[in-house]
Amino acid sequence: MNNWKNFTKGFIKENPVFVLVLGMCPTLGVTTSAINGLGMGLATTFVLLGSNVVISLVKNFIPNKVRIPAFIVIIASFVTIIDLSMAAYVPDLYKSLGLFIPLIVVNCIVLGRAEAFASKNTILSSAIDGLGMGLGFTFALTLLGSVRELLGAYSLFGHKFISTDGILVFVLAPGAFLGLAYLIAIMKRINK
Amino acid sequence: MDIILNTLITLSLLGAVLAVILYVVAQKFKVYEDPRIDVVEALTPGANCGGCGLPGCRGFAEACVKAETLDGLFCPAGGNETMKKIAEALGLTTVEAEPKVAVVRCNGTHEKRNKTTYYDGPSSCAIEHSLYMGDTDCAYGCLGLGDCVAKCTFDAMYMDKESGLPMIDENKCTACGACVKACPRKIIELRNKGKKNRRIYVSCVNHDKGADARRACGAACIACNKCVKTCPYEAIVIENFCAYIDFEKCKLCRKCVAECPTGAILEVNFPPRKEKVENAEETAVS
Amino acid sequence: MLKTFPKGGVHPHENKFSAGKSIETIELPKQVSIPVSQHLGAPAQPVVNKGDEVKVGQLIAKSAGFISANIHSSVSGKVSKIEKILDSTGYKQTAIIIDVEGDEWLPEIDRSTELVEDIEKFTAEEIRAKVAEAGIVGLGGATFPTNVKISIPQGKVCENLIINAVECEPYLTSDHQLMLEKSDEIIVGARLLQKAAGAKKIYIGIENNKPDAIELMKKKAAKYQYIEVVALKVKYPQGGEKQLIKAVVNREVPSGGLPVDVGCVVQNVGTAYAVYEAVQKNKPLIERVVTVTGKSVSKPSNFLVRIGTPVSNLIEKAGGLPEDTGKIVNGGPMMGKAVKDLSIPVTKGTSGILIIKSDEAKRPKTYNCIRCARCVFVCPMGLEPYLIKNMATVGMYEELQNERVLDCMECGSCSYGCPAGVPLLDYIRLGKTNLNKILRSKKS
Amino acid sequence: MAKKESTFLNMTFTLFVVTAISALALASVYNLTKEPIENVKKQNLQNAIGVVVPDAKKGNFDDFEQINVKSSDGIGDITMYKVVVDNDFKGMAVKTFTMKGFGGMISVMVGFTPDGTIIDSDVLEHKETPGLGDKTSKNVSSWNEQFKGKNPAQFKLVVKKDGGDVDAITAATISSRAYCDALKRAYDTYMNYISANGQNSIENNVEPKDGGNK
Amino acid sequence: MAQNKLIVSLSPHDHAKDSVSKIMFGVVIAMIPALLVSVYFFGLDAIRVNLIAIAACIFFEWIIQKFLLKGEVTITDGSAIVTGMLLAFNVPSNLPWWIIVIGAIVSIGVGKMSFGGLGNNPFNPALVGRVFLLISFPVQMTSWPKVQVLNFAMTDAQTGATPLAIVKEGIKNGESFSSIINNLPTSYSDMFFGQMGGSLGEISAIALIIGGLYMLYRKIITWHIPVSIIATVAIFTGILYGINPDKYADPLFHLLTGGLMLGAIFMATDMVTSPMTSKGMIIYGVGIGVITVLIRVWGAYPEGVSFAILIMNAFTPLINYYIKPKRFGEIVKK
Amino acid sequence: MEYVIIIISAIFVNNIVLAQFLGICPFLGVSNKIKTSLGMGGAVLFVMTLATIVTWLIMNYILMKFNIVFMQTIAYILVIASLVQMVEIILKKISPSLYQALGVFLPLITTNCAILGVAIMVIQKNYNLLESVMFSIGTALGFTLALVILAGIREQLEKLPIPSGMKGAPAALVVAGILALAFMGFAGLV
Ligand SMILES: Cc1cc2nc3c(=O)[nH]c(=O)nc-3n(C[C@H](O)[C@H](O)[C@H](O)COP(=O)(O)O)c2cc1C
Ligand SMILES: Cc1cc2nc3c(=O)[nH]c(=O)nc-3n(C[C@H](O)[C@H](O)[C@H](O)COP(=O)(O)O)c2cc1C
Ligand SMILES: Cc1cc2nc3c(=O)[nH]c(=O)nc-3n(C[C@H](O)[C@H](O)[C@H](O)COP(=O)(O)O)c2cc1C
Ligand SMILES: Cc1cc2nc3c(=O)[nH]c(=O)nc-3n(C[C@H](O)[C@H](O)[C@H](O)CO)c2cc1C
Ligand code: SF4
Ligand code: SF4
Ligand code: SF4
Ligand code: SF4
Ligand code: FES
Repeated sequence: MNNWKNFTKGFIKENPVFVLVLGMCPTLGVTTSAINGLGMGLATTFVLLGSNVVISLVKNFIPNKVRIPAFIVIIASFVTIIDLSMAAYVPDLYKSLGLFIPLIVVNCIVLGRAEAFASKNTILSSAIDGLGMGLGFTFALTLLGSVRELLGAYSLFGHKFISTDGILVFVLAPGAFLGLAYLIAIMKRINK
Repeated sequence: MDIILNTLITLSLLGAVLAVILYVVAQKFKVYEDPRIDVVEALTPGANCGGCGLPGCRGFAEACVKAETLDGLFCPAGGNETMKKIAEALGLTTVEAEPKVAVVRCNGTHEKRNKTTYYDGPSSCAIEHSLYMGDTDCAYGCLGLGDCVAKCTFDAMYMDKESGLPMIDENKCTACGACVKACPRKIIELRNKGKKNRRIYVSCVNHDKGADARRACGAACIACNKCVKTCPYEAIVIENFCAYIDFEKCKLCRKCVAECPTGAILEVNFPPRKEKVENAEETAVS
Repeated sequence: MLKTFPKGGVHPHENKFSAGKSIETIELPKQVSIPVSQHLGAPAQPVVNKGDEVKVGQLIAKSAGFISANIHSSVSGKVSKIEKILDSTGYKQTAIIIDVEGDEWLPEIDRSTELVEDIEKFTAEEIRAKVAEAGIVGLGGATFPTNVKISIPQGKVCENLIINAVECEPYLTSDHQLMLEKSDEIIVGARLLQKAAGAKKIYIGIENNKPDAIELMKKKAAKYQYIEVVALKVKYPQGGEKQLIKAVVNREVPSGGLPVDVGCVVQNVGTAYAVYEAVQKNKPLIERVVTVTGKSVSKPSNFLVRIGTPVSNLIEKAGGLPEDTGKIVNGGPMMGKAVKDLSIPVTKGTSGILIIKSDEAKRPKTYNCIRCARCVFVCPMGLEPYLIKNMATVGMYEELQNERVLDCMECGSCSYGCPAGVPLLDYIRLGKTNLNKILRSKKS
Repeated sequence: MAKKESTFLNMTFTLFVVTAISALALASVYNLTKEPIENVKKQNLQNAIGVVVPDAKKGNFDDFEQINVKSSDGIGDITMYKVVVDNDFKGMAVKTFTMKGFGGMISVMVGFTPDGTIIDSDVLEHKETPGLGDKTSKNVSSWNEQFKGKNPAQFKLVVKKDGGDVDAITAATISSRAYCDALKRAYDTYMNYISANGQNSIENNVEPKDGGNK
Repeated sequence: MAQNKLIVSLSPHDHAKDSVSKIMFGVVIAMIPALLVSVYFFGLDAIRVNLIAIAACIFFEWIIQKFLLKGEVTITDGSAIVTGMLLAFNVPSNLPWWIIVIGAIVSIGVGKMSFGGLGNNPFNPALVGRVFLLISFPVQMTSWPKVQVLNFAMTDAQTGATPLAIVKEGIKNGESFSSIINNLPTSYSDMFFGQMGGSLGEISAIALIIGGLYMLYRKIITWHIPVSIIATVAIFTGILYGINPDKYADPLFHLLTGGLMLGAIFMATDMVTSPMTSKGMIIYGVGIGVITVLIRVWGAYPEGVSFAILIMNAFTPLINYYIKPKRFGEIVKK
Repeated sequence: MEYVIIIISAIFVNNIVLAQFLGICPFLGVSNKIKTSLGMGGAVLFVMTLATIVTWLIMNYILMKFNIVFMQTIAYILVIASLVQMVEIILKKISPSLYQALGVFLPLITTNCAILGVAIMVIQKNYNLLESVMFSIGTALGFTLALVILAGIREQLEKLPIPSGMKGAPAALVVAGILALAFMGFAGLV
């Protein structure tokens, strides 16, 4: 089914991180552990889903010329909502994601999807698209987070496998770049 | 309640002020630009992500408007759909002309053409061509180092180990012409794909006199004129000791193919030749 | 301190096996093939037809344009055909093929060996006309029509005539031997050139590996105070025109410019000798000295050869083709051109035939460039060969103009020294060719 | 349905509506989350205090008096929380800092008994390297246990390498030194405070026992 | 006519008899004095580390070329040996084997083969591996065994700090340089010959200089890079020492300690990652010198040569972009 | 001196791209050519400074006043988006040459995390206006430095036969990773 295709394309074929190479900052910045990656991914998914739905809902009421500012306001609202809610209900995660939550607003994927998809499609398919893309993003972040946590701390989702310190680089900045580089290279091969 | 009011007022005011300033500035500092840029920009996702390698969506739009083809321009945020729309808007959808396909006009396989020297240099036809006539005695034929294959971005070409000649996968070839430009010997030609994908062409481009050509290569066109005489549609001409079939005139009757003493004329995708020759002829004539 | 050019250069093994071998005249072949394009510029127009009888020195093809040269028959006999034959360019070119019958010279040619020193009987104008008539082209390798070179354009002056007796190519000894045997004639030829070009001074640049020639030329030049023999440090490519000018008079020909821009004209010793013969003896350019050499050649020699003689004859004379032949080069090892087979004729530009053993003929294995910068240090033109190669490989031809690829004189020093065995010059040529194509299409 | 046209009025109107709605939505979410966020903050602080003065967990955060002072060396501000549970003074939690960490500032919470003995201490915020400097934190290693029950009057808050009593973290001497520096600052500030206000300033403040702010 | 076909190629038809492997093995020979000194002071451990590093580098290069890139295998060119040896030279002699192997994977896999192998890598592979290890395993990478002359028993040696680290700590704690240096057990001549703590290949200035002279003689390197690095460090630290001899170490100390000589002679000169013109090389060398001193004097790390070289490696393409050789016949605009 | 420290720290020690992970998309996207990367750097420097000033003022004189700090994200993004557009329009008119050099990169900047990130960071760090300006200048310079270095390396790699799987983003990321490693050497400089 078309909806199914729409939904799955975000995982491998059009994965925002591995294939489109967009939204790099959170991808690199928060993935020191698998759980952080997952959290960030879900937060982004929420914004994507919300803004996609709302935008496809109101798309006909918005004159073309103020389209972009209106979209930005809508997206920013969702971002603020998730920002406040996370601060209130998952304070630990909120702390470790830090600056990157408000920065969802400038994540190219969000605005890109709003423009390219939601502003032209029905609510249902926009929702599916947002969810698919968001989960694809989440998948990528969790994968990278897992790899970095595994190598950098010998643990996964907080479970430690070897009690010594890991290869520290992987929880530091260089490890993020290197980890992502090789994940993208591997994905490229898989896609072929 | 205070908060709600404050929020509302601040945000609306901020929006209003910014809008007014922008409006005024925009009016004051107007510059003429190709209106199509706006059209294309509206089609882009407006994400300004730089994923296309150009400075922002507008930069991308400008590039699209300026460019003659959309080759190499791709918006990762918008994807294929966006690109299709842009192409439509700019009228760049290739007018579906007679479909064409690349054809290698050399049949000098290793078997038919002896190597007389050993070329010791970079694997580049262009470089070998600049050095000398090549490692066979034919100064016109394929050098077999695959400059054309390297330039094909559609994976539609490969070098055939057996014959030493490049092969074209007609299903993948988009007739982009990259290989035509790459070949220093001007061997490759874009020809009409033909009815039912059937094509007939002279697979040789040599300009030597018949005897010399024959000495160099067993599959050469020796300009014997037989095909010219046979062709009922005057589709074949001989220039510089080499026959050429005009694909606009050729009606695919296959007569010339049988006539050629060296087998220099190739037919592609025809059913095996038996009595059917007669049939084909009839259909062609009628 | 010996003079030399300051930047770059290499010092390959000299291997001058044929040094000191006196010039032998080779017997006439049965048939000669004389290509109509043996020079830079437009091919000459044949003026004989199949079946015509010709004499030695008779004009058989006429200069066709400003930059072009006359071509004369080097033998007497009958024109058997005019057709395309393989020559040293590696492609087939039109040539006039003459069956040799006897050795009958045109009567106006003075065949005596008597030295004619008097140059006063000719004006500069007349010298240039005679040089043009005799079809003389540069024998140093570029085969540029000499009369054009010594016609100094309006607004330019030629102060110095530099005689290029450097012979920096390894193996080759033809210029060296010519100097030893024809020093007086060369001096006269140089003075004729000087007069034609209006130069004040003559320098004769000779590399220090030819001490006998330096001494002899110094002796012969002693009576003219305007002739100076300059001994140069041995370094390839000192014979390159721009390098020689830099080494001798310390002037730098500007990029894209000509030697006249810095008041110089450079001529090869062989050219000087040919000019002497043309002017004083009415003898057109129909023969030249060719070195035949190689590590396994049994008799490395210097031959005086008629133009159009097949190379195979020369090799036969030098002891036959060795068993282990891998490559045959028309010219020296650095700039010469490998030939496809032995049927090609000797032309005006053939300075030597080098036979390379098969174990040395293969190029070294190519690795990735290791960015050792040797090519950059070695390039006498101050280019970055590795960069040009990389750009040419990915097709950035237009950008190559900024890298000054057109300044490359194809000396091959870069390829010679590259430890990774990268065939730099092959790619540089590719870049040059394509850039020139682009520039040309832009112009039109 | 046809798309709205881009007239000036339409544009302004739409934008206004969009901003208004989003402002409303945001303000209400803000109001909704305001309480929880405040609570989370308080809870966090109380938890942090609880780590260094374990009794604090039992108490009510609003009972803890917050004292803001300049640090002993005057380079920054230090906050002290007087932990009072059931009107008993249980200890002083001092939020101190150092600028000498490998990654700059380290914020440390340390609890003192009235005589200045360290009850316990932990890192609140740091930018030290994971695997090295972050071993100063309790949830990473037990390194800072060594300060438990030590009185800086006798226990020299300097790493052994520099002649003190503190075992440094392997390959993270810088962080160890910094941690000591933070503790020292807290101790000095606390002592200054006591000497300025008298020993009974602590007892005194326990007074409101009867005042009973239940 | 000979039986075989004639070979045809473009000019030149002669080639200097130099090759990549000759250059690489030249470097290996030049490293032998330093290797001998390290064996003298660190015992068989030095050999152990070298063998593991070299073997691992060659092995990973082979694996990657054969199975991942599916291309030609060029392990015989010797560059992997150089990388392995230099990686070994840059680590303490008591490093556990598995850390060395990780270093080799990173050097070859990340630093070199990711870009297509010899010649394409923008960064010095051995240093990529070294810095990766330094940051990943700071504890192991900074526990230097004390030198013991000709101690071949493979026992755990005592560990101690390098002179650079001691001086840096001391100065940070307010001691004056002269008092620290006087308390050091190592004299300047010890440092010169190599009797001090440090990575196994960096300790002996004299052995490294001998190797450098050999490479200069063989024309494997030119003088520009080593000289400009050493001169810059000497001048910069000289100025600082002149300003305040208590707070800053003297130039000689800086030159003899740490990896400066190793870096200047063997690592900064890696032709693949250094500029292509003499002017560029000098800029590069000065850059390395300045950054080294900045890190040594004001940074958190006691040693900065590796970082400095990597950072200047990053600038190399820019240097090559802006600094061109002197073109012949360049028309100088007035 | 304090300001110098802020700048140095922002360029080398806490480089926005290599240590803070902001502005990675343009870092990867616009680093194909040295020339373009310089233009982008210039544009970022200009906009970042301007945006920081404006948002700082808005924060301190509006949002804080009215106690609606939670509106930060939405207010900032609006301001930045309009600011960028305004600068672009003005530049196009006033100085077409400057526009050609810098202006074409302006739209890219709206969605550059670095701009919004810096605007938020200066508030978190409690910088005063001047410190904020210094910080944004330093950050932008750091961004430019990283961008130009990467562009240099990519221009070099572009001409070399690197493995096809590594072409493009992976190679750029590996380079960025090694650069980040190298820049760790600056730790503790200030
Ligand atoms: C790399 C190089 C090396 C050359 N070596 C010589 C040489 O050794 N002797 C020589 O006469 N000409 C040599 N030439 C040719 C000279 O540049 C120049 O063309 C010649 O001296 C001009 O004299 P001509 O016109 O009389 O031949 C060399 C050219 C190049 C590019
Ligand atoms: C198109 C062209 C025009 C030339 N015009 C002149 C000229 O006017 N005067 C001159 O002295 N040489 C002229 N030359 C000759 C060159 O200066 C040079 O001698 C020749 O290319 C051979 O030099 P080489 O053997 O060093 O390559 C010309 C060459 C070319 C290709
Ligand atoms: C990537 C990296 C991060 C480091 N982080 C810290 C740190 O957070 N705290 C610390 O004290 N030392 C840290 N260091 C180590 C210091 O640079 C220094 O080597 C060490 O503090 C010296 O202490 P030692 O005497 O205990 O070996 C780090 C080293 C590296 C390589
Ligand atoms: C003078 C010289 C120095 C070298 N230094 C290094 C080095 O520091 N690190 C390294 O991995 N390889 C070094 N090599 C080897 C080689 O260049 C290196 O493996 C390439 O960088 C890999 O592409 C050196 C080679 C030479 C000739
Ligand atoms: S290069 Fe273009 S025309 Fe040639 S084979 Fe490939 S697709 Fe066809
Ligand atoms: S067709 Fe042309 S380009 Fe292709 S291999 Fe043959 S000579 Fe080379
Ligand atoms: S000489 Fe060869 S290996 Fe050295 S830089 Fe030039 S091309 Fe590269
Ligand atoms: S680039 Fe040209 S001029 Fe320079 S060394 Fe190579 S061949 Fe000679
Ligand atoms: S996500 Fe930060 S710039 Fe794209």
